[in-house]
Amino acid sequence: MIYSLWIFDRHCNCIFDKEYTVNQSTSIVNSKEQQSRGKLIYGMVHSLKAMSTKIAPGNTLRTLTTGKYRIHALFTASNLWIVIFSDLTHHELHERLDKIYELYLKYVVHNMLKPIDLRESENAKESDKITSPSFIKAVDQVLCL
Amino acid sequence: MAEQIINPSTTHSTKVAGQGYDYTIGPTQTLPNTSTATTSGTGFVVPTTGIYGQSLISKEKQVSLSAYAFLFQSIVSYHRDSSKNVQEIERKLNSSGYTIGMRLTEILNFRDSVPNKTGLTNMDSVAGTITNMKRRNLKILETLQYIHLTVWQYLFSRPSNDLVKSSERDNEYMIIDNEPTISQFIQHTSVQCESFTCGIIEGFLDMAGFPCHVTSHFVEETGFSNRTVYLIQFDKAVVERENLRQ
Amino acid sequence: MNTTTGTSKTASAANTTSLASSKTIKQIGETVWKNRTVKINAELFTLTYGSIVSQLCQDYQRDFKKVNDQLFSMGYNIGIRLIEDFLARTAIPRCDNFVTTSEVISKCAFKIFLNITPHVTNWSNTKNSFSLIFDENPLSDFVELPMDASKELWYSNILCGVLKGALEMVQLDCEVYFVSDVLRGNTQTELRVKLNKVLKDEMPAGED
Amino acid sequence: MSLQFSYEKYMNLIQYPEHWSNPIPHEISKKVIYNTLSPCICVQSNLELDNHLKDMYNIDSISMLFRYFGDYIQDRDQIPSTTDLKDPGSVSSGRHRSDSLFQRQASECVRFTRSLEDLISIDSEDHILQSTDIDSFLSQYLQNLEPIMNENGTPSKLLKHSIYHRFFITLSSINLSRYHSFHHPVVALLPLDITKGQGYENAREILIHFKNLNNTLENFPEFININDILPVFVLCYDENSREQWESVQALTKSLKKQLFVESVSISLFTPHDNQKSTTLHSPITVSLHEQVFNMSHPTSINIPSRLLTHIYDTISFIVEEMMIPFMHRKLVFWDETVLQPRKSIFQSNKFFRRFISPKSNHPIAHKVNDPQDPAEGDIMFPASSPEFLLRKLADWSFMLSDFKKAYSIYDLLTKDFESYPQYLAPCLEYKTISLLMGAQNIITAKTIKTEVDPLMTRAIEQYKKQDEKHSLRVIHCILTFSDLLLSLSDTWVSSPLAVNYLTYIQKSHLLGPYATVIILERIAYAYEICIDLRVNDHFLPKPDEENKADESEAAENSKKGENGLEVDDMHEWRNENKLIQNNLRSEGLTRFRKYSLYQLVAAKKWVELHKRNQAKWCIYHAAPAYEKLSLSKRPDGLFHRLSMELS
Amino acid sequence: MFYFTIIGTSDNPIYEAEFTTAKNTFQPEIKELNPYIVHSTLDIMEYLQWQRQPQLDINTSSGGFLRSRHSTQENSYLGKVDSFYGLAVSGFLTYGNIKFIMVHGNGTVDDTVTRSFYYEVYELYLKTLMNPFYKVNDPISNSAFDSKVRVLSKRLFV
Repeated sequence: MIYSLWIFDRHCNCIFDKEYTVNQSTSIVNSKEQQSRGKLIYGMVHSLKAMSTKIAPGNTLRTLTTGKYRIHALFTASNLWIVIFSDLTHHELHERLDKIYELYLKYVVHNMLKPIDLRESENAKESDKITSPSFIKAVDQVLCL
Repeated sequence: MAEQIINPSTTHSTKVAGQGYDYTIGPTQTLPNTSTATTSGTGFVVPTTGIYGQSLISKEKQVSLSAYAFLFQSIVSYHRDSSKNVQEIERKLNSSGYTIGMRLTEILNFRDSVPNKTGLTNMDSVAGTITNMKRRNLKILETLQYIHLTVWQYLFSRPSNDLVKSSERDNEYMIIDNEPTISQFIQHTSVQCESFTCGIIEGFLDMAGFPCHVTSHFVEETGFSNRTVYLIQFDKAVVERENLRQ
Repeated sequence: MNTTTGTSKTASAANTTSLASSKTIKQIGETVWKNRTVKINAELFTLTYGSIVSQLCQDYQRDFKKVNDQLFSMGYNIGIRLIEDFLARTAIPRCDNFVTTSEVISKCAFKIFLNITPHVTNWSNTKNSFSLIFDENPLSDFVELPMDASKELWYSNILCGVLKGALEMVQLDCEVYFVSDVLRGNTQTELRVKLNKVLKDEMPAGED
Repeated sequence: MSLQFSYEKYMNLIQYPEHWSNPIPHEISKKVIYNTLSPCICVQSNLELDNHLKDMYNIDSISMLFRYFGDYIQDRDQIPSTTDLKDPGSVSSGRHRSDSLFQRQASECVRFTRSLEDLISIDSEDHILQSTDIDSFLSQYLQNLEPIMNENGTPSKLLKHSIYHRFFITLSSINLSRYHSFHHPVVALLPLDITKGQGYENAREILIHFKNLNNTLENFPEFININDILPVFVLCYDENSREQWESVQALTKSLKKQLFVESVSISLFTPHDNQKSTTLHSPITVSLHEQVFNMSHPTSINIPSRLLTHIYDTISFIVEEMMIPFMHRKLVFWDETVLQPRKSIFQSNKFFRRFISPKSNHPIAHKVNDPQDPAEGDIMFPASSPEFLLRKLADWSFMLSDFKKAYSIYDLLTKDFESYPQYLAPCLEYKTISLLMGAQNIITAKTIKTEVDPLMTRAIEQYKKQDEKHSLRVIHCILTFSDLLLSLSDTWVSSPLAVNYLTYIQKSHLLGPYATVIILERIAYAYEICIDLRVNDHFLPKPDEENKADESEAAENSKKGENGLEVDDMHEWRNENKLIQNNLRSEGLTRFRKYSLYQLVAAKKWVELHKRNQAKWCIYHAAPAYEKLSLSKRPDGLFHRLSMELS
Repeated sequence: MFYFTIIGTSDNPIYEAEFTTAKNTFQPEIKELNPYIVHSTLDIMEYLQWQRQPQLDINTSSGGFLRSRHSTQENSYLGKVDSFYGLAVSGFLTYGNIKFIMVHGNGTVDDTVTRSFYYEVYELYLKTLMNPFYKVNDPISNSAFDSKVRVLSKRLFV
């Protein structure tokens, strides 16, 4: 069971989040209520990431397991973060993370008519997020396989 | 010099040949310089660098599609930022493609005339190897088939998916591409970015002497959400001419 | 709490470790070009670029300085996106030093996007600026600059913008500019990359 | 003056600037050709009567007077229009009054010539037209035209046509020829002056003199048979004298009864003191020398307007009631005596023809060496020879518009004349002409190529074999052919042939500079009308309409602007590189650029000949093709230079 | 002597050159007419342009209409297409219907030589066209082009 997906940009903003429930139809995308939670998650991952690099140079955080859930993270050189929360049955989700990165490429990076840097675009609001239905649909397909 | 060359008032004989053509003046004479006229070949010093030193034969080089997609989309963005409305963006895209199509008419057909192209990619002149030029296409259908097959193959490494004649109007034809290459990353926009490809087709056909107007339309089919129909509307005169020149 | 760290199995598992060897970089570039790149006719690329440059010259009424700027800006916008494409396909991590960066640009980035490998040269003493020399340039095949442009226009200026944008995304603030161009009658085409400073990753608000 | 645009006005267009903007009349070339081949009526002189005329009207001779009434006689265009005259009678009498430019019938035109003696005295062989004569005529003619053109600024295509046809007529010899009978008189008018008391005895004397001309005249040509000329007495009297009228009546009867000659009467000497008089126009088909003379000694002849109708009626009467019936009688006779025997033996039986060549059928005895010119091979068929009779049968059929018959006889004759190029050439020429005059509608592109063109080529070949001093004959023949070709409906096929023939003339350098430019203009015309039939609704640039179109477009645009509608459309971004292709449908199916080239060359030549107005008009017509070309804007380019020089 | 032109799609010359030698030059009178002779040949070129077989079906020996002697497949090189008082005019159509027209002062068209000349010039034209700064129908002012064409012209004098 996948609980949620979080994408953070280089400005530390959450640009996409999705919460999965057992019942697909009640999944919530880019929820406003989650804003503060997103910041908490970013902070936590940021600290752990910094710590793991401090322990051993070149070392990178990949997964983090707690009692109830597991966190899977992908960090790019451009400082884009993709984070998945799952239950403990998922040990390794990096292929899916890569897939999601590819989807991000396809639907966000390569779609130049839509802004990539959500914060820098004109009239930007902190709440601006990736809204592309194709992206969401494709992400769902990756995560709910 | 024994023979005095009498120049009429109509030409500036003072202009030395080989300085480039000036259309306001007209033709210049090759100067009857005896030394160059009689000795064979090397009368003029011709700069060897530049465009005339390159081979016209395609080296079949490639670049990554994503590089192309980025370039193409910046063009779309540029036009978007400088246009008043969607129609204008599309016209500008069409016009960008148009200049390319015009060139393809000449270059693709020319290359088809060169036999055994292998080994010629470094030859700066290949015209000498041509024994006969390929026939110019005179009929609407011949030309469209050339686009459907050869031009598409050149542009996108595959033929287009279909070529259809309108059953209602005899000056309308359609080329169909299930998955248009260059606009595949562009999502959710009211701008028909395939106007660029329309421009290529339109430029190609106009240059070939088949003036037309080309527009693109999404006609989705299962599995092909971007399936595009390029509607080619020829000037009525094109059809009339074809009927006259049976 | 159980943390696992390590390398990714995807993209290029080997890439993370030793980028020091330029041979490796070259291999990555070639492998990715060969196996992980969808390609398109270079001539269409050349023609398309040509059509936009000549359009710009017309739109800006032959003010070539403005054309250079516009090309740079278009390039920048490409660069900030292209870096993601590059990283996704190569999975190369941030470089330890600017020399490695130059190698990655030359043998990997140019290879997988334009299938060319400009060579790196003219390092500054401080190793913070270098030149790329282009023996071939798919942007400028069959280009001859008009007389009035030959002193002002940097035909391939879009490349500067791309590099600038892409490097900025990996926190390298650089100046990128052309020094010479065969189209202008120079003997070679030289692009200069000069590192101003390495930027720090942004921190979430409130943390330090 | 009548506003009717008649043949005469067309030919003398130089005098009628008010008609310069008229369209080019339909089939005008055929009209002109037909006119130069119309029946000849010679007017014998009568010294007493001529003196009387001189005193009364200041006219040199009655022959001269009739000359002014020749050509398309049914036009009657010299009669003032009804509104001017207010005489209902003249309307009813003009029953044939139809615009000759649009119709053609047998007997529509005749040519009046000098007396037979005069005609014979000008030995046709000695009096060969030289190209220099023509050129000096043209030079003068065009010189006179220049000031008139100055006053009438708008270039007239019609005038250029008229000049060309004037030139064509000048080239058409009216001298007696041994090779055909077109200029041989059909009727001889024998005038008598009743007012001076001339009566039966004088008439008898005159007739005898006329009938005996072949014996009395030393050089009477053998190819003329005096019996093939119909004598008609013309009795000139004073209407006011009852006495004279009665003697005219009596004389008419006695002449018919005793001398078997018909008469007509003209009240030529009725005093018309207070009557309106009319100035006669210039006659059209006169010899070059007369034209030159007339130009240098302009004379205007005035006669009372009432007399005009009378003379026209008389001429119509002569033609319709006497000449045509006479010709028909002769035709029937020759047909029975000469043509039918030929046909029955040889034409219908190919088996015979194979063994008996025409030569053996007509023994050499028929041919007589011309005593004047004993050169070998200079052959003459006398008037009575079957060959010449057949020729005459064909010519007269032609004059009566029976082109089909004429054609078949010429065809027959070409075999007889096989070895006599002097005879063969004109025979082939007229075979072609009658084919094109008669069968225009059934001529297809294929027949033009397979029949007409080879026939023309053969005729020209035969002419070329002849002595160089006759070179103008070739030119005349070629001009006739090209004019007929240009009259065909499928000009796409026929014009190029015409151009070829005209180009041949240019290349042969037989004409002087003036004539040469006129031919250039003719070539231009041939190209102008060279359009594929299927696209003849096409659009070609025209000097006048172009500006108008621009204006109306501008007006339309401003209108849109005012309405506040579609203003945006005007500023809409457009693809500047989009190729504009006009006339796509007719592309390559016209020869408008060729036309312009020849206009340009003609303009250049006119400038060299100091005929600025001629040149100006050519440039005017060349302009639509060149104006928008960048090359014609070159300051030292030919077009620009000429335009500047002439403006 | 030869007068060579490239004519754009709106009848405009985009390149002109005279090839002459000391002994062979155009008479001044012809020289100034050459552009107009070529312009008039466009009528014939446009006719041939759309013919299935690029020949004039009117077979004549002189004057404005001369048919091409070639019945081969090719419809780019048209051979002798026109003549004007002793001058011969040859023509070539590119795939984009740009017209190459040449006035041959000697009155004859040597097909082998002329054809190869046109092919070579076409290649040079294409290289010009591929330059993005060159627009269809622009005059070709490039001096390298001019020089190259003049070098090629030497073969016409053989």
